[in-house]
Amino acid sequence: MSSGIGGKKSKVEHVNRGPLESRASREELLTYYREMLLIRRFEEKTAEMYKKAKIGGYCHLNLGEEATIVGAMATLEPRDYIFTNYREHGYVLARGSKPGNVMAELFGKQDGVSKGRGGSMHMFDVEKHFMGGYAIVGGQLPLATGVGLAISYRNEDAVVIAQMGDATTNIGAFHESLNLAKIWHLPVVFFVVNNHYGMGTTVEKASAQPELYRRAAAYDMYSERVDGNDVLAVRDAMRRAVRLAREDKEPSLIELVSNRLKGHSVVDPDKYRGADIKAQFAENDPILLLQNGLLAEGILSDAAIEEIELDVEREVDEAVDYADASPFPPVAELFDHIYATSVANGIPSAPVY
Amino acid sequence: MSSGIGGKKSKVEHVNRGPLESRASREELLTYYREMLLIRRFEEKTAEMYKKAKIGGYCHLNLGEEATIVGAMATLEPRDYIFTNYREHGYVLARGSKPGNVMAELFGKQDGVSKGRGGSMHMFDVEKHFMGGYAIVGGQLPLATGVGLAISYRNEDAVVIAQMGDATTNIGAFHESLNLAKIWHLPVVFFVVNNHYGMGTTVEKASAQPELYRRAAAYDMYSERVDGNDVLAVRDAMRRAVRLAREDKEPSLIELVSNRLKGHSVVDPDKYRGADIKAQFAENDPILLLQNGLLAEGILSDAAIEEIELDVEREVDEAVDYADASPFPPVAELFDHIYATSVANGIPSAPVY
Amino acid sequence: MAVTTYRQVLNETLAQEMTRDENVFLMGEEIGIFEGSYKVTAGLLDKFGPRRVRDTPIAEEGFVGAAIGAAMVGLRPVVEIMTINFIVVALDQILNHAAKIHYMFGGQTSVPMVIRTPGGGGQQLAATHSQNLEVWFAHIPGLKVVAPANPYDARGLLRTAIRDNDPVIFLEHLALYNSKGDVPDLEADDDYTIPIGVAEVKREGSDITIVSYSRMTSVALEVAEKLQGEGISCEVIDLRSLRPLDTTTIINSVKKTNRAVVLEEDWRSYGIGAEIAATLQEEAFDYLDAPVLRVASAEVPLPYSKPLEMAALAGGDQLEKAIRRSVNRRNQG
Amino acid sequence: MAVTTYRQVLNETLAQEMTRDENVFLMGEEIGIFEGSYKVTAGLLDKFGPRRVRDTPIAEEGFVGAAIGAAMVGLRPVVEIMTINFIVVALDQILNHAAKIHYMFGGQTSVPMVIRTPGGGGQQLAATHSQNLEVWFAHIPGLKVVAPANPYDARGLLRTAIRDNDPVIFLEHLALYNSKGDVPDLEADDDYTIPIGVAEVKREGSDITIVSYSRMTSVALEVAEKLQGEGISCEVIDLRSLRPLDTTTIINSVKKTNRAVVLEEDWRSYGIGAEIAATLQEEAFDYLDAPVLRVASAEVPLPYSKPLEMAALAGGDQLEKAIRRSVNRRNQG
Ligand SMILES: Cc1ncc(C[n+]2csc(CCOP(=O)(O)OP(=O)(O)O)c2C)c(N)n1
Ligand SMILES: Cc1ncc(C[n+]2csc(CCOP(=O)(O)OP(=O)(O)O)c2C)c(N)n1
Ligand SMILES: [Mg+2]
Ligand SMILES: [Mg+2]
Repeated sequence: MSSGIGGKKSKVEHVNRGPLESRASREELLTYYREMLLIRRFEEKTAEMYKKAKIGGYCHLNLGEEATIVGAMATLEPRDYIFTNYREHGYVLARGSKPGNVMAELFGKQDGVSKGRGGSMHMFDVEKHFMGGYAIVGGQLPLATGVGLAISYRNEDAVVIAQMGDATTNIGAFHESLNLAKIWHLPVVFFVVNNHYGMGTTVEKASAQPELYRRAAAYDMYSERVDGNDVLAVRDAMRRAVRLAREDKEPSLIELVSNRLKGHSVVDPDKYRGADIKAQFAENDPILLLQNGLLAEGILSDAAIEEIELDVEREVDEAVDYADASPFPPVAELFDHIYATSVANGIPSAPVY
Repeated sequence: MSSGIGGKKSKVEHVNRGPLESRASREELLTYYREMLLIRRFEEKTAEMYKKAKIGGYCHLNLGEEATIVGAMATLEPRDYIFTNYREHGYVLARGSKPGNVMAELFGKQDGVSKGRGGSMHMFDVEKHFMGGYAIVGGQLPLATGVGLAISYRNEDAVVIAQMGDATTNIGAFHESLNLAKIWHLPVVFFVVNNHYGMGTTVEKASAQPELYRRAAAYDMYSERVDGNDVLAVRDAMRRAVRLAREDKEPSLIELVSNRLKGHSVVDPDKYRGADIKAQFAENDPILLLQNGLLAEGILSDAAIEEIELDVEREVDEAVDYADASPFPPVAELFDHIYATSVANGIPSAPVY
Repeated sequence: MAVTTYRQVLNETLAQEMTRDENVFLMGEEIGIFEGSYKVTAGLLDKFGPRRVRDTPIAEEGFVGAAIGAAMVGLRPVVEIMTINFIVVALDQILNHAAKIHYMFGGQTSVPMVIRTPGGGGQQLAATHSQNLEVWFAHIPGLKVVAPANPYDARGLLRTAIRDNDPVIFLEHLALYNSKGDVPDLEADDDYTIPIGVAEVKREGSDITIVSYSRMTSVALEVAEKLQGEGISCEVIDLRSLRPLDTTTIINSVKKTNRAVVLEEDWRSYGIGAEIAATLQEEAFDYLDAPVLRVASAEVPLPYSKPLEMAALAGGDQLEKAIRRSVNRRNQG
Repeated sequence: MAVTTYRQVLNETLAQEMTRDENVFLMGEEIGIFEGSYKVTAGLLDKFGPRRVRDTPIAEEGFVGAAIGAAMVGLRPVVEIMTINFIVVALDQILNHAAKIHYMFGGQTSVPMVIRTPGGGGQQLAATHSQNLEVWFAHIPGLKVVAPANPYDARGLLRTAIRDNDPVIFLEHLALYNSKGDVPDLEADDDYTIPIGVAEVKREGSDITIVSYSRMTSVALEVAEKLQGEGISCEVIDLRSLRPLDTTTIINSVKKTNRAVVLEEDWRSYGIGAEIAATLQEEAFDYLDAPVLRVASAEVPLPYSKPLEMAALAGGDQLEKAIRRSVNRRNQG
């Protein structure tokens, strides 16, 4: 069976401005809307909790990227795998991990998705095949390639999607991973959330080829660029890519053009971007775009929106409560999980003075 | 001033089979021929010396790649710089270092170009701006980029050429270097000697895009592919690239398609390549191609060829004599050159028991 | 003298050196318009322009290698690696090129460059972002590795590092940036430098020697102060340089105090402390009244969760216990 | 028993493990059609096909990371890094992923993989191609690091490593591949394994303990044999594992002999020997009659020229001198 897409053509996908209902079912639309809103409110709450010092370390939010996340994740089966970078809270939520466990991870609690060991940048949920947030730029890409290799080795039907930021396309691991995936015909969808910035540096300043999807040419790989503020456009492009992976066993590179509404991390005052740019963000806010469409087509009423809003807020509040109630990991467990196979002299017997 | 080439178009250069004399002066042709022959005989002698155990370690020869070397090096001014990988004997010779010093390096002698410290893979000649043979695949490319940066920083007129093998295009350093060179508009010519193999692995097996010059697209960079067995085609393509670097301050990627006549290194029995392929090598031998042309056009006679041959052999024999006569570095100098600026406690005072 | 932060001193010293020598320039991620992830380079883009304050893509191997190349032809790049955790992708260039080029090519060229990078844990940055790793660099012949513990030393060592013709790894510490200390007023400054390869006795004492470096030096000084009240007199040696290592100063101190503890933030096994202990027992064997003890962090990938992180990191309490253990040995021996 | 080379044993053991477990597969540069740069994988492509003997492009970071990913979902990759010198470009994946994934994600997944790689100098491969670097790996929590010294141990440890659920760095040595030793006939083989984290007393003795690993163990044994004739009885301990380190065995030995020398091929400062010496003086302080000495290689980028290379590398002569120095201390103390 073949996806019929072929492995070579690179094209720019333009936003289809047709009616939402011609592009997705009501149920899908409502699901996407609610998931996007959940991510938005969860991340806003995360920022609030960070200010209250319930969360520490680096903390990168998905504000503005909700359509890229929800659109991408909508294409996956439970058997599929996802790898991300450190900006991953929304992916974990969209993959179905409970908001309480995600918030508990941020609080460093025992019920966190990584048992409090990982924090914001290192979430993991083995049951959901959420294969980790990774904090070394580009580091997740070889790993994702490797899961693709395992799928191919065992001749399984699953696919891997591997998320990265725009600035990540400049590091060596990107190059090596895409090359490996293509020569070995691995079912990996590499997707770039192009939010125009790697911290304060623009794509144009960092990437000699700023149309990032074109970089696939170096691997003779299928690629697309889509409007990352349009959840359906994201979903459709990712669907094509997932199908190419699943049916033709070929990798691809999908560029989702999006915006990061706030600073690089919660502590970044975002001084390097002017009011003009920020005004554009508001105009292209993916949640507002979808909400307006849903209202215009009568799929949602103001009242229904209010109801969803309250429901989502309640869910986020419950997540905070859950995280608050969860205990910290006991200090006695500090040396747990160093090794999976126990070994002689495994825990250094050094005196802890 | 502009080279008029522009930075974007990628094209395949076809071998111009017009008369040699229409493509280069007699003097140039004779120089190239002699230089190519010197590399050939030098490398054959190197293999012989290796078997006599006068040379140790890994030893990679340029047999078959003489046209790529001589064509590329013909484009440089003394102020320009060249970086190579570990297959560099020919480049050092073509850059004008004395064969005796090159052979002395192979012998590990004090008069070697690197004072015997570097050996086959790590030659250097600061006066000639031969900036080093490097033995970590891809490692030379960031360095070359850095010299390009220094040239740009000081607004100098020089260019850098950076050699690599085909298999080197698959490593991260390749990607990062080309990207840096393009965003910073550095005068660096990256050139690939595509000899079809990285040790025993074919280009097709290792590179998802086996037409390597096309990889420049990922950096929006000028690129060409040329017949690396035609010294004039090499020279002309490299000239365009050097001009682009010197005048327009733009990097480029030039692919020179060539053959490695023998094994990867002197100890490789080359079992993975069949007699058919090896027969093709003989047909496309760059020195024979040039010699035949020179004979056909009456630029050289059989007698003249014989004379050059003898002269080159004498030069190579003298190199061996020189290397033989040169002393080994004194053991007392073991700790020399650890630091350029001396420092307290700089040489560990550990007892040498 | 003025009280200044470590961050501020680095910033001023970079500016001074750039003014002094046109060949000095800065490279790194987000050091320009973003002013540095830890704001060490704040204002320098405005002052010196993008030619001399060069923002790079995320390509540590590429731009560290490029800095090496630029240094080979006489520029003096000062590279910022945002945190030491990201240096690993550039390690090949440091190990195989920066450290070897001068030697391997018979002294024909040198690599006058500085790599500045902060390390350390304690900020809840979790396992991939809380490392020290200095011992890896300290192990490499051809490198110089310094780890200043206070603003005064930071200025003196940064000057030396930038003016040195060899590759210098200049280790900062996340938890030191806001720390304050006396440094001469910029106007009154006599352009002092601090030599690489020379440790400093930061506090004299007679009962035991504490050997430390970087942030842990201040912890050592606090503990020394506290124990003074109890009649334990601690000599505190700040290594300042990890390579070359000033063995003379630590050996001489131990010949006087007859006891030593090393305090380091990194993992214990195969850490900096191992070399110190090995050297001391080798060179001052007959002077040691007790084993050289090592206080270091738990050997785990540093966890995010605050209680676990705090439990893992070495600190003053452990140092105190180790000192007591060493000093009490008096009665056993 | 059959006399077999280290290379041959590795080859056979890989084949056995691949036959035993379908999840075991090989990855690396030139391991297939080229049969491995050092021919360790000769014949395996023919036997198992390209799915299980996978040639990779030159992209160590990429394929080591890919092996980690494959291991995370249950495969058991055995990666060959052609020589240890090329592992540096993949170090980030090893440090930040292989070693941390099990811990950092709370034990949810593990990384059952082996990285085989030969190190060592003495082949005139010069500075970039003659390194050891094992101490870098030994320093990382979460890794297991072994360095077998003979064919028997190589087989036993490779089996254990492949069956282990953690990332194991399996250190070979260029100069050991042709070395021979007794191993059971393949048919008679009882599938023995050797535990990770356990050192072995390779020769008993009473006057001094020599601690070594990998190739240097055989140098130590030769020297021990020679000195026996002179009445110096050397106990030779082969560490076998560098992480975890079997401190008990070395401490117990020194409690008996009261003296120790470490022999290693790597650079001396911050090397493996530093940890051994530090541990011994800490844990066997009252038993030591002389400082633990370290015999290691000169701290230079290893030069190509044969006389310089030989002068730089540690060897039996230096070990002998160090042993004599230690033993003669008897008369001074
Ligand atoms: C190898 C490495 N270098 C630097 C960093 C520091 N860093 C973290 S995120 C980031 C920017 C990444 O930008 P991008 O890939 O566009 O992702 P975004 O944050 O915009 O989602 C940098 C430089 C890192 N984590 N890893
Ligand atoms: C990072 C790294 N990995 C592996 C090697 C071993 N190695 C040396 S040369 C080589 C093949 C390189 O092939 P190519 O780039 O095509 O150059 P060629 O030898 O054909 O000239 C390999 C794998 C190395 N030197 N560096
Ligand atoms: Mg971005
Ligand atoms: Mg090649």
